[in-house]
Amino acid sequence: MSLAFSEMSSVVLETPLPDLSVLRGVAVTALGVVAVVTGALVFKVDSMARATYLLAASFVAVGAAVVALHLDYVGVVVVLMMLMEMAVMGVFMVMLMGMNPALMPMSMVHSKRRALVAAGASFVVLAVGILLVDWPQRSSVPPEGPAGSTEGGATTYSLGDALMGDHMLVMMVVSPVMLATIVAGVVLAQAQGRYARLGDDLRGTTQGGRR
Amino acid sequence: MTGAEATSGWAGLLAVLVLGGVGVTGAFAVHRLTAVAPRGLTAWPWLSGWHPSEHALSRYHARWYPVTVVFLAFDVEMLFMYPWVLVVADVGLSAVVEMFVFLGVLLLGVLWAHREGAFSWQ
Amino acid sequence: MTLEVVLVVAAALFSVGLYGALSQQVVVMVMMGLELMLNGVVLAAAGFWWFTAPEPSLQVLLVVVLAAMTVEMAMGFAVALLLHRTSGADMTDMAAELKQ
Amino acid sequence: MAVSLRPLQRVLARWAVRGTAVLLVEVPGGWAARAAVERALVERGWRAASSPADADAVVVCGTPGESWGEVLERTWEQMPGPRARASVSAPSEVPGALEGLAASLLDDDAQRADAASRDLVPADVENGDDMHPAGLDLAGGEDDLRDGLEMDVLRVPLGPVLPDWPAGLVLRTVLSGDVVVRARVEVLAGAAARRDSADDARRGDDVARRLDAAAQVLRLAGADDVAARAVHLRDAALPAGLRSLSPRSAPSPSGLRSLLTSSRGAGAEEAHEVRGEAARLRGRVERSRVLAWALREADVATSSPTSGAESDAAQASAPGDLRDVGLDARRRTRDDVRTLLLGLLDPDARDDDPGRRTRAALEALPERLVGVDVVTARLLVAALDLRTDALGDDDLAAFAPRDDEDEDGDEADGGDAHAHHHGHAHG
Amino acid sequence: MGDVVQVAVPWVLLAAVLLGVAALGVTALDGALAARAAGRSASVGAQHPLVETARLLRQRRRTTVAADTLLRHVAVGGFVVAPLLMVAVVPLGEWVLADASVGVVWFNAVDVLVWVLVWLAGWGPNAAWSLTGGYRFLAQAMAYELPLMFALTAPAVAAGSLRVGDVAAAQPGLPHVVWMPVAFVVYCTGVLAFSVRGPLSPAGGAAISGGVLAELSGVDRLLVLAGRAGLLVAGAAFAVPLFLGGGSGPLLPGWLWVLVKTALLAAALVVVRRRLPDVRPERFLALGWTVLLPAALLQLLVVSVVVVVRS
Repeated sequence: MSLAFSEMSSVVLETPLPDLSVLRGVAVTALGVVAVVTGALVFKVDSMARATYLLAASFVAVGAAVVALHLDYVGVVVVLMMLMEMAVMGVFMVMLMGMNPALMPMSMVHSKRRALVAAGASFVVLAVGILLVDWPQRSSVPPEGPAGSTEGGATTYSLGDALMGDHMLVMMVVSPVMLATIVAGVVLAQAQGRYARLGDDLRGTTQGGRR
Repeated sequence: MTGAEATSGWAGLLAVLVLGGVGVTGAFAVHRLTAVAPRGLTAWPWLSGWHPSEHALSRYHARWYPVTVVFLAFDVEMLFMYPWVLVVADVGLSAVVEMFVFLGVLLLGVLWAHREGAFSWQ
Repeated sequence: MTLEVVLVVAAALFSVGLYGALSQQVVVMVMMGLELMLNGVVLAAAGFWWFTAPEPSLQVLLVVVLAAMTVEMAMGFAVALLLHRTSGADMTDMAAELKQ
Repeated sequence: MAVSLRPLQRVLARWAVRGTAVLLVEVPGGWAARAAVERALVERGWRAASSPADADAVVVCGTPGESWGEVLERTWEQMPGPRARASVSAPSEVPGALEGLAASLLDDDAQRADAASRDLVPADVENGDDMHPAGLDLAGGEDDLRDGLEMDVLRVPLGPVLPDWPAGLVLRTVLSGDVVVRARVEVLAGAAARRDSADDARRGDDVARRLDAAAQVLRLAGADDVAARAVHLRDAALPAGLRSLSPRSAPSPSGLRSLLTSSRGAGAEEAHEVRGEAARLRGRVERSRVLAWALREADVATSSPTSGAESDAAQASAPGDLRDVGLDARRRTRDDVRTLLLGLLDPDARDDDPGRRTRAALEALPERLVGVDVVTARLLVAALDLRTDALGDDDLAAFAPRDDEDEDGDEADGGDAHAHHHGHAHG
Repeated sequence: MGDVVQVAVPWVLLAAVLLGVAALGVTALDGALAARAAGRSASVGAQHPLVETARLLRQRRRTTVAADTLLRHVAVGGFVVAPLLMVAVVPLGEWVLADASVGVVWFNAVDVLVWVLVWLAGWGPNAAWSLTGGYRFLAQAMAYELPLMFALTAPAVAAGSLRVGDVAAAQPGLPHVVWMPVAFVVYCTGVLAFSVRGPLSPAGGAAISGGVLAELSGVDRLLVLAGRAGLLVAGAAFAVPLFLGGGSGPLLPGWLWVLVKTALLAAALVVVRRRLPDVRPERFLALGWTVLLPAALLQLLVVSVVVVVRS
């Protein structure tokens, strides 16, 4: 099953209708199905650790599918970020469960039937919408990177160029958001900050002066 | 490189996965032949010779949870760092300034978190 | 192999996430449902990128969605920890003090 | 099919026995035997195992009392594959015992018969129900003494079957995460032969005992090469009576080769050379900044993260909030492990009554370990050089193992966790 | 140096054999050093990997009561696959198994996979010591991962590409290690840390009696021990195209240079590892975030300024 990743982009140029090579098509569908199945199992399995790592498997499958859709960098970075987040989520899943996590059957659901109906309805609506709408054809062509760069390299280059060029606002917005996340996260997560030891009146004299 | 001949990079990785799987099952098969007994033993976990009084799998108090929040926030930086790597030479100084402003802001957050004691065990 | 197939798979992923988010009581499990929904969005966006608009701006959107997933997770953990510390609550409906 | 494998399995057995892993179990009074077994392992190219799963053989050093039965039996059951056991009460028995182990491990047919005869699942595993899977209950939750998160605590007993651990000491710790929340000390006594070994302890091997403790600390801290040097010094410092190993002793690093193979007992000149080497090793440990930094203690979260001690102001946190306990415990252990280690390596330190010192240290241990993480706790216990074989009968009675495996073993130590700490909170 | 050629799939077997031989070599060197320190002859110590393999092949497998065997199998198997996935993107001279355009990001993804594997190996056996080993490794990982990522990015910036072949080719005369020493040191710290042994790795420390290894025996233990030796070798192998100029060098052909440089770096890492005591995660956490991270960022700043000035 060789995914023709470094395909000649010129082949795509002439045919306006973008054709995903047969192998990539099979890969995307197969990986998509794997992602859906592991995603569904997440809420059925009873051990917290297994639920977390099934979700991780689902993300890895989606990452691989994105790579198969010629988005090399974004696919691999989905795998990278999600493996890290699932490792951390595994720790928090286990810590923040009300009772002992690993061996208790997890029947902590309410209104299961209603949720099922709602999810099913949303799927049907989406699927019908997808099939009925005739999606626009490709308006532009995959980006051409600097000389000699592979097709995946060109795509990533265009992303970098956009981030530094006309989409600089994204970077400008994300950095304060990240700072806010760090500050808010640490404030909420920690029991007490650095002023706790100074006592309520912040002079540290009320508590027997063990300076 | 015409499409046909250049088997894509990812086929190599898939082959590695398959080979890894074959290797591991091979090791287990060889072990069944060479071990003193093919079937594995089930034993109580080792607690210096005493019987365990409860299951080890529990809500383990990972005392470094504030670091995870700082780590996840700083990790988003990596998302933007990798594409930036490709364009630094062409876009020039403005790219460097922009990225390192982003990094400086985040490093500020890290130093503040360090002052708050986020990096020592709660 | 057309855009519709990718979108249907993404829709399926989205609805599985929706089911998880709606049916689960535990705060952390609801977060996993949200992550799955965003997972579906990532797959759909990748499909759009290849089939209709292979421009960089859609890739930037994908990266922003990834950043959003990470921030959502970090803040979700922090809030869940706060809930757990203050009232030992880990169920969504226990955290209802703000309501009268 | 199996027949054709027989030669291959026999070759494998011969190769396997050359790297046997031996789990050493030291009983109070068996120190000399353990030191001798460790030396014999080095000579044969064997190694000390870190856990029963890693072990091919278990050697009990000294003569265990009756309280050791359950522990030794369970360790024997937990050893997986080809297994052999031996017990050694004096250094002279060591070569014979190891030969016996080697022969038993090499006997492929006997090992396969033993393996076939064992039941696959331990007998006392009930199927249990959801609340008690496999007959074990689930870990209970407890408010944490440092950051107030209610998390499960695990009751983890440390010792007696634990590498690099004082003989017979059992520290019943309660861990929240990997920080000790409560601890209770017990000592499993050796058999009656304990009396004469105490005389040996006082007579001449004090330097060797302290070097051995230093080697344990260094091994636990991961500085294996320095630990190997300390072990060599220990063997050189052993008085002649305890060093009667088979003449075929392996060559040791050049510095001490002449010492080890010399037949003379621990003459004055030889003891002097050991002191010189010990002083040089002490200098090396003292100068190593990485070791100093690794052994130092991190500050507890809420004190300002500056490394200096002077900025740790009084804790004004809510009463009953035990952060100060954790902080105090950590500050006390901050330089303790390193200063104790340097004390152990000091050749001319005198230790007149190890029994009384050990008893005092054991009584202070539970309170001292509260709020300290389990790795630091093990480093501290090794650095204290606890001589359980020097304890008198009344001491052993004080630390007798409690039979009632009740929910919270240390009721007698003054109430449940909070009351225990209230009494202790800082005035 | 010409562009890197993508080789056909069967060459994966050669990569696996080379990795296995290198892992055996690294363990033999470690055994020899341990033997010499303990006073035994180094040649006896060097046979340690073969003797240990024979011992573990003969030892019976063991699992614990109420263990999560599925997760444990995934962890044990994964330990062997992870180094292979890392080595797949490393060019051997002009041949590479997986010529991925984002090879550096792929290496990063696999070394995060090691987190998952160690935590699963700790969670699987339902035993206190294994669990403690798994959690302490994650605490350690929070400290070494970000500096490692920035250390990986520095050579990529100099080469202006994330493709490992390009980075190797972008060091005509001057290998990156010469003008990126801090990034190289931070990278080697990361390799020592994710090779689950030695100073920076509490998952297998002696103080928690083997940590994640405490309950493993037989072939499971063999695979985990082989995997972690493989991780050290794969880490060293990936440093060659990034920092040590890939296959370039006088006299010897490209592929031989890669093997020689990998062997030398792996040997150096083993020697350094034996000299350092175990560093506890709570001590390394503050160091990682306040010393390694700013150092890696400064190095990155210097490199990017040089790249901008040069272009």
